[in-house]
Amino acid sequence: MPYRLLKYAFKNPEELGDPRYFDQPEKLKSSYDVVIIGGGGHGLACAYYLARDFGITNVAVLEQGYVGGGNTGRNTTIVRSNYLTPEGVKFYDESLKLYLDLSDDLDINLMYSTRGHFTLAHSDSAMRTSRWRAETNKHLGIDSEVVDRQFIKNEVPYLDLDCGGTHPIMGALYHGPGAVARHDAVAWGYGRAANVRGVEIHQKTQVTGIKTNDDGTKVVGVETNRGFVQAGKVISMVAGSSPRITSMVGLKTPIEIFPLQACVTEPVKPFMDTIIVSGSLHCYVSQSSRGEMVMGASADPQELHSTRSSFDFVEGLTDQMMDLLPFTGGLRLMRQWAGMCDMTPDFAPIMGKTPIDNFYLDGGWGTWGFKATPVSGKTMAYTVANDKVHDLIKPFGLDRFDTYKLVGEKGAASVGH
Amino acid sequence: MKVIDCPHIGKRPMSEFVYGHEVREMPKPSEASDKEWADYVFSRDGAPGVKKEWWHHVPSGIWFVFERDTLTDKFIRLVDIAEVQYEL
Amino acid sequence: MSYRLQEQPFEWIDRSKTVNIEVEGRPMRGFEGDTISSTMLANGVIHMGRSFKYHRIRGPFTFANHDINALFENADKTHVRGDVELAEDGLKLKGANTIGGIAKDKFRHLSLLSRFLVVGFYYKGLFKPRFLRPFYERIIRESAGLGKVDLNWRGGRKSKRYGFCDVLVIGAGPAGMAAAKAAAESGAQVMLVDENAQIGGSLDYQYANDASVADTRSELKEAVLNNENIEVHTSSVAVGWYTDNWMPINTPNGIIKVRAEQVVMATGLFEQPSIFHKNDVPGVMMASAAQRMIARYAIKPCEVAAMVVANEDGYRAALDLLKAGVKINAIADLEDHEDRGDLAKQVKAQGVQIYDHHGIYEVEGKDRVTSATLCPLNASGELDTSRKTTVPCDGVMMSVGWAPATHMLFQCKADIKYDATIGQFRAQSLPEGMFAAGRVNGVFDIKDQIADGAGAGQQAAAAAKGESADVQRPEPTKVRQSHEYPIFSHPKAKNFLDYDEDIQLKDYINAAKEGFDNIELIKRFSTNGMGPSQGKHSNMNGIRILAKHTGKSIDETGSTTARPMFHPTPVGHLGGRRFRAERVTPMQESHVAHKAVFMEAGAWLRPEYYDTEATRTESIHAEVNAVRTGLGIIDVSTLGKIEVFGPDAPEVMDRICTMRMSNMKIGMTRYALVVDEAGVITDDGVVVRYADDHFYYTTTTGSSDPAFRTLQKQILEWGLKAEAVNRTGQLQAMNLAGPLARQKLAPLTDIDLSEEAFPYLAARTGTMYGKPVTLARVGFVGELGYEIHCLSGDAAEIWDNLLRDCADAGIRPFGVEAQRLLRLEKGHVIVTQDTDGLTNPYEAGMPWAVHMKKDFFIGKRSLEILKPLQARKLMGFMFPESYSGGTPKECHLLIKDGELNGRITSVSYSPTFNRYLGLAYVDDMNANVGDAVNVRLDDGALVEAELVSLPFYDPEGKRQTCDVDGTEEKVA
Amino acid sequence: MKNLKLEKAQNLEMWHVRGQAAPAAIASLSCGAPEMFKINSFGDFGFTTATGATEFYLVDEKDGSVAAELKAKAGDADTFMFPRQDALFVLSGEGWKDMMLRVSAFNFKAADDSGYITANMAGVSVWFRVNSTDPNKVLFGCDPSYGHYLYETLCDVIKEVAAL
Repeated sequence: MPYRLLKYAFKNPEELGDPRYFDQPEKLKSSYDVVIIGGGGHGLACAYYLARDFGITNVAVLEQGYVGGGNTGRNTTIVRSNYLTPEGVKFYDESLKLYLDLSDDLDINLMYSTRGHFTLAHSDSAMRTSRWRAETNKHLGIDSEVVDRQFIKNEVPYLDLDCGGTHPIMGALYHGPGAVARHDAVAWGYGRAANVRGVEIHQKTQVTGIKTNDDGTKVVGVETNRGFVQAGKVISMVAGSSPRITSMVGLKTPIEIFPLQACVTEPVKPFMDTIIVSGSLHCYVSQSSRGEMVMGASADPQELHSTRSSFDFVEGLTDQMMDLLPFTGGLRLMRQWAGMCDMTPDFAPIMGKTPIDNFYLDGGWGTWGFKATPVSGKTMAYTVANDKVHDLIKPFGLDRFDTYKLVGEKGAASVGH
Repeated sequence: MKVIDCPHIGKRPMSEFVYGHEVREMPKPSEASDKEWADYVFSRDGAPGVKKEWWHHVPSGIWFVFERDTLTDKFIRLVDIAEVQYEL
Repeated sequence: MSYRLQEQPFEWIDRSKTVNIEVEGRPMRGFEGDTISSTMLANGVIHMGRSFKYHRIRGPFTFANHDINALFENADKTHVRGDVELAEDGLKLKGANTIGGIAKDKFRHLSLLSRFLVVGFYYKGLFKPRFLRPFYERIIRESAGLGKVDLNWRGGRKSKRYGFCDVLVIGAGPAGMAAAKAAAESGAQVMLVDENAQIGGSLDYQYANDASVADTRSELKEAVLNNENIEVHTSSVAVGWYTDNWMPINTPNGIIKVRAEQVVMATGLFEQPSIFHKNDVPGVMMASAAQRMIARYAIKPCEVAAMVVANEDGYRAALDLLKAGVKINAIADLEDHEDRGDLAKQVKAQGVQIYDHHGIYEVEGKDRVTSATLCPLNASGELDTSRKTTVPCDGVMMSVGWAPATHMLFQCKADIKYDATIGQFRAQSLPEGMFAAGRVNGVFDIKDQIADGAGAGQQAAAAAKGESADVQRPEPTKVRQSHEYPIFSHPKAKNFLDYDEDIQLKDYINAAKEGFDNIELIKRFSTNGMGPSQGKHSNMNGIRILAKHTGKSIDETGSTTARPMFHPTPVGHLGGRRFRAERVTPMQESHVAHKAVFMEAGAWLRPEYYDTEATRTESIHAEVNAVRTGLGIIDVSTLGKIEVFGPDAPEVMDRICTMRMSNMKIGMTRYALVVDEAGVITDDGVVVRYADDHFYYTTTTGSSDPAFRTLQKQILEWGLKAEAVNRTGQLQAMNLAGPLARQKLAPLTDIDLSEEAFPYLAARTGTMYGKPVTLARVGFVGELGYEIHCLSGDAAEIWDNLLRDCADAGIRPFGVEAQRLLRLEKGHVIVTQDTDGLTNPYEAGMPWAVHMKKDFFIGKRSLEILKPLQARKLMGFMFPESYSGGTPKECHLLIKDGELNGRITSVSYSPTFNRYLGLAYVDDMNANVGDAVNVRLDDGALVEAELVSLPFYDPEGKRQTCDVDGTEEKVA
Repeated sequence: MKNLKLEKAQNLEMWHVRGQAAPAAIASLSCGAPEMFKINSFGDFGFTTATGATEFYLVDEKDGSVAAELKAKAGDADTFMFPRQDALFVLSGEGWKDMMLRVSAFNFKAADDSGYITANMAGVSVWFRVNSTDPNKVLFGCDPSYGHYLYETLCDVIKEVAAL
């Protein structure tokens, strides 16, 4: 029996919760060096790296709901780096590398499980996009290749390659290092590690306004439902709420919000050891550590600031899923939910400095926010600490749209997961 | 499934529609600076609120413009096309 | 000892029909109408399964599908819920999540280790030291999940249908039946849905022996079952509430997607357990579970019972038990039985020992409960263990309170608050179109429940007609029905909050202590309510425990979001029948006859090539040669075909395309390129000008519908006097191409094909075989050719006639692959293959297509910005004729000094030039024709190719204009 | 839902009439001017309807007399008569509206039988016109390229429904 569990077994109940994962500080201080808006994976990671790497601990993370309650708790839990553009590949591969050691860094089992990731191609144009990604990945040292039907048959024998008769599978982009992790634990791990280093995490604290100097060129503090807080620097790391926050400083961005829905089946004995995504059918499936099949599809077509569920999402997904994996017809959907997907025109995030001094932005994460949690925290901490944009995120500046220097991640325009 | 109440064809489920995005007034190209034009092309006021949007009813082939609250998903009113027309 | 009681007044079993099933190898006999669990109980078997985490033996608990103690599986069914699924004759089942069966499960001693398996143990341990992590991961994964999945299951899909009604009533208990009856009698079209096999609800198992409701019951049932305005669906579950009263009902034979004008939620309650030591031992169950066993399946729950109660319902259950011949050794009333009304007096009168202000502290028993120990409650609501009373019993019934089935009320955003008077959440206000009635609405007296239902039914029926009915609804009860805190700690723990997830009281409290003291976080960390019953028997107690621990009120503590599905719903029902709308052209039979191999292009099915030669490549090359040297014909009916007409038609075309269109001469064609507002290429095609005010515009296959929609919207937005008609499927098209085209076509049409009368890039209308056609000389494949456009009804005939009448010229149908090769030899771009999400016309080598002198076209202002920023260009390349290395493929990268320097977009082996040629983006504006580029192949090898000018084939375009009378003349 | 029959409609021709002068031409027809999305019926299945200010559909019986009349009346440039080649079907039988519940979200039972109904059926955009004399017969049409798929699919659904 692992030593650690013994330690917990004989701990007397009173000592439990010392230290707590997250303290519940009674009051907000009147000012902080840094205020991070958003207590999800990105916000807590940034607080952790600010404290660990730059010794900046006079930091408050303000979360309107509960820690990890936003998109951090609602995503595909997939981690991968087989992106299309060199800028995307370098950024997400750094994230994947950070993930590999994160359970040890944060002393919490993230159940990071390398499974192999298939992006199925159901047409010759999808095969071309797969080869484009594979060639770029290989050039940048990423384990990623185009595989044929036989390879898929061997790895995933229960997959119907003819897909019920329409859109047969022609091949796939296979990415060995593709992994899944327990999403909640990432937020809790970062939260505790930041909390222990003196960062204050305030839940049920909503930012209702951002105060700037007279000519609106510099941020000075934030209004919350618990009063005003002065801040040397303010970072917006709120994904689905990004437009609401940026509009508080009069900053227009290309971010638009679309609901992204997902669902799980009842937990069954694990049998699927890989991650399956279909670009053409716009759906994904993997089996969680609890045994549930976690499934989802592309974002809803119209803008909506809500996490309401819809039935046509379930109908479309289950219809496609039974073509891919016929036996899932016998499983039962137990629960469905939704996150708020902050999409950008070039499917790449918006990070770094903004035209307003001391106001930094980390948003536009579309369907790829969870994958970027460690590297986004790290690079944003560096950028905020030094007021200098980290090299890895230079291509993702807000100003890229002014000069039409979009990132080519949109490629052949089908959203990946 | 959201229901949209339309003239002539009555209440229809949203699955019969294609979302045509927000109605956005185009600035005069000749008078817009590069930055202003890029702002028109890419920037969106993404915050929740009431917006005029294009909705295409596929089976009957008709374009409608509705005002919709993007927070509550409530269709507030049908907008006359003339209200969103503009000269170059 | 026979476990079957004598016939019950409203039992669900048909004693004339026996049913034989086998559970874990043991044959069991039941009746038709028995469920798997009731059949097992009738055969004296109480062990229904093993629990998820500690593999503890489990028996019946809610008997209402609010727990998964009884979970079975067999070869073709996963997660069979024994309490509610019928025992079909011949059914063979075994317990889920066991190794070696329920009785001898290999993990049955796991609960001894429960000390070490603290809450969230898998977060705290099992990942260090690192080298053991894969081993630990396997342990976690193997212990995860419940049922096994049969990967060969092909049970298939169940068709769905739509349903419409004025009033949808969920729940056919007293309130639900009354609501349906009242609504129907007010003229509404009603649908009544209940998850149980029969209607009646609590009337038939809590009031089975209550004579005072006998008449009301039969009157309600008779009204509901015989009123043709009421469509009744039993064994049917409302999956969830979705926007605008869109409620899918999962019936045994498929889902009905109901659009209801008005909904009445009469969904009743889930009974909640008391928490005490070993409250999960078989024999410990909800009082309502015992009543269901007796009333529905005539099963005697036990011989000798003890009870813990906190409401009148407890005594109603006690009377039912006594009537069924069960001896009750003790009833612990958490408060004072004097306040429980007449029923308590009747129970006492039968000599039952009632202990006021007492709770159950613990029970004993391993395979089944053997005794229960009661203790008095002290001032602070804890049990005083210094004064114990232990009574022997083989059954413990709990009736300490309820949680309302408010899932769908939460989903429709009702304003729900905790009503401390009753002790349950209740809707304070309801959105339009939604009503609540009966016990979910806090109305408990049975007559009031019926009146509440009738009132709601009338109001709903009126609202469905747009009117309102001023109806007097009964007040919610003033008597508390659910105890504030029926939860008692114990030094030896094994006091379960969530039976699905095996969560003990201390696990939950420790989770709060560790910092997860917020209702959403404590759910995720402890997993309370995350199992298959989704918290139906554990969420309410979880909120009570957290509220007490944090010193907050129930409302301040809040509850987790109630998400669909109300019960887990089969994917085969949700997916329904397969509808894959497919488009085919009229020439489909002919393609099949000519051995076409098909590919999918969006919704269309198109011949990729015709399998006439030994291999695919040889067939394609044969088709290419036919077009180059003789005569070929391709079906291009999938192209988008849009007619634009009206006084402002020329202005519309000028604004949509990058090049000027308004100066086209009538009877001519022109290549059209379309970009979006950001200057990115979205589509291209050919435009024919029929008249001053009439254009005919063909688009790529993939974008026919979006292109038409956008064009329509732009015309509206600009307020121009022009109209567009989408004729994509109404017209068909075929391209007759090759040196013999003119010679063979001339006699078949009344159109003068002479070069003077019908020059290259012109278009003429006329007839072929007496059918109206438009002929257009387009240059896509680089040969003399005529694209023939005709009515859909005439296309097959024209196609077949051409194949017949040109047979002597060796005409050969050619497919998409050959066309791609032919157009590549001419250096033509295919949008979405040679262009990507960012490509603008300059990068794609088409500056000539952008007429900046026009005062406006979509994307113009962006192209002015993009032009100077160009950093890559699309160029032609060729491999040496002698090349024999690996195959270059589309999307292979160009590499220069080890750096990315470009990408191949199209490449093929050209039979015309006997070498590989293609198009590629070169990320170097100084690259010129004649330079060498390195292509990295699949295996990483770098091979050289040479940049050449475009087009490769017939640069002067002679082939498309000269009238070659069939002589073998190939232009290299 | 027994005795449901699906046949391909014969000898009907269809026109899509557009243009600034179209309203006048249509109004001058002897069968009168149609209202928006309403069936102005003549003959067994023949009808005209309006789906826009300058957009009309005409389905004519086999003799094509109404179409000829319209061509004569239209005459000048500002009216465009495009022949339509829709795949046309007739579904007949008492339970046709119940069968429709399996393939379309449109509530046919609540609809006014004199309407020109446009809805999605089995994934395809389809228009419907209930027979003016026999409510148990409906004519419907779709883009010809979907005709094969729609016919096969509906035959399947009718077989399944008949078995209920």
